[in-house]
Amino acid sequence: MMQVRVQNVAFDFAQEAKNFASSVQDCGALVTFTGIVRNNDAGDLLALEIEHYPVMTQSALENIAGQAMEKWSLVDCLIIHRFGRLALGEPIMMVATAAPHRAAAFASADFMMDYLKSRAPFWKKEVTDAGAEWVAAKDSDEQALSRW
Amino acid sequence: MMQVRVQNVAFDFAQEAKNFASSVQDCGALVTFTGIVRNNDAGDLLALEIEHYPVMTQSALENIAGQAMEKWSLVDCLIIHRFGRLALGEPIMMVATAAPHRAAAFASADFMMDYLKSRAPFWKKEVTDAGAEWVAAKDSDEQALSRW
Amino acid sequence: MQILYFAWLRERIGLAEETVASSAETVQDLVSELRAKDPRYEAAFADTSSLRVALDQRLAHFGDPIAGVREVAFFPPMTGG
Amino acid sequence: MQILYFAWLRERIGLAEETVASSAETVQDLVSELRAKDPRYEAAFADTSSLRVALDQRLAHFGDPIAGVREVAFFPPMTGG
Repeated sequence: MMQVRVQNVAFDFAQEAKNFASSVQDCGALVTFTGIVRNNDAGDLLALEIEHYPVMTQSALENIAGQAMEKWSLVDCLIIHRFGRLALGEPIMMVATAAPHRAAAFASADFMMDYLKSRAPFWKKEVTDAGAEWVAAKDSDEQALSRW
Repeated sequence: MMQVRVQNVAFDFAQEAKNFASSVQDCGALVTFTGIVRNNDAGDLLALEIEHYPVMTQSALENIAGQAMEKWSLVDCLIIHRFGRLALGEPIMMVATAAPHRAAAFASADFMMDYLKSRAPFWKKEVTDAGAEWVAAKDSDEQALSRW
Repeated sequence: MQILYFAWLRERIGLAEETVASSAETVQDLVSELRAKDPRYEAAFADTSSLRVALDQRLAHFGDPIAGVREVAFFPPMTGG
Repeated sequence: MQILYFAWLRERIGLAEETVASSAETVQDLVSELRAKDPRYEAAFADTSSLRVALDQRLAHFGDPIAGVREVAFFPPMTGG
């Protein structure tokens, strides 16, 4: 029930989705969201470096997952988030939700993503030939929280 | 680009998600929704039987997928929907969306599900020991379309 | 003109498909002709607000004209997904 | 009291972690003490509206009291997901 993993090593989101699905009972709707390292607008991204606050990360994510479980009476949910150096095309993180009906599965996954963006202690840095630059937080990400 | 499949045979949603993900380029966000045969409230469901209108189904789903592609400038999307007899716990259908950012991936998957529920020619019948009964459409499913 | 019935409509009428010669101008006119055929049709089409119609595989309205249409399908509200 | 810095704040200060003896009552008081230490701190903490703070691994506000707190972490707005 309710898994949260913070890890350096790569993961296979499809395998994780399969494991998650096989562990849930009485679930009519299953949603997964996967965030993937995408090239920047200039097209010269070499890698993404993700820093985090180890002691805090796990509990922040568990708090978000716990809120989602309760608010939408989920059957189960999962959060995986990587840190360290990630190559183009690699999964950064995923969330999965299982619920009796689709509205709860969608809304809870959306909620977890919004909170994870602005309330979990991760910081992204884009590495290019020209150097490395911290990704700026977007005002829209903070504003998205007012939806819930 | 944009796959729609209507089939009698079972599918592995995780394998389909993996294939979908590996076929897309420049995608930062990937959402999957999977609908699964769930027991009824009485707990005596033996199977679900899904009837459809073969000549119309494919084009109705392609129309929904095409609208999603255009409305959210998706990188790609996928719909798989089964018909025939399905056992408890089997996937009924799935949608997958790939977009540069998460808002588009979530909204387009949600949109496709809403349209698929009320605009694609499928009819579900619940088979129990007591007999078989057609599932009634919900007013809330029709009303959900007004969101888009 | 080919007429198709699905789900409980098919079961109540006892037929999945039939060929009908009709001079109906609209779907509603066609429904009236069908209802006159037989009590099963009359019962099945008693409340068209709980039915849907597709003309040549496209969702349509009961007031729509059917001139030139080759396939009319009647069915209950859809329950896919 | 242990103080942690993350992301660009860590880089500007040139330090990930340090132990500080402080009599500050609130986070804001602590920030004032830190700014007085060195121009790097002064620059890094120039605009606290662009910073976030956690007290013992829980997000907090700059006006919050820090009595009894063992670990204070300062960092820019988070960019996970």
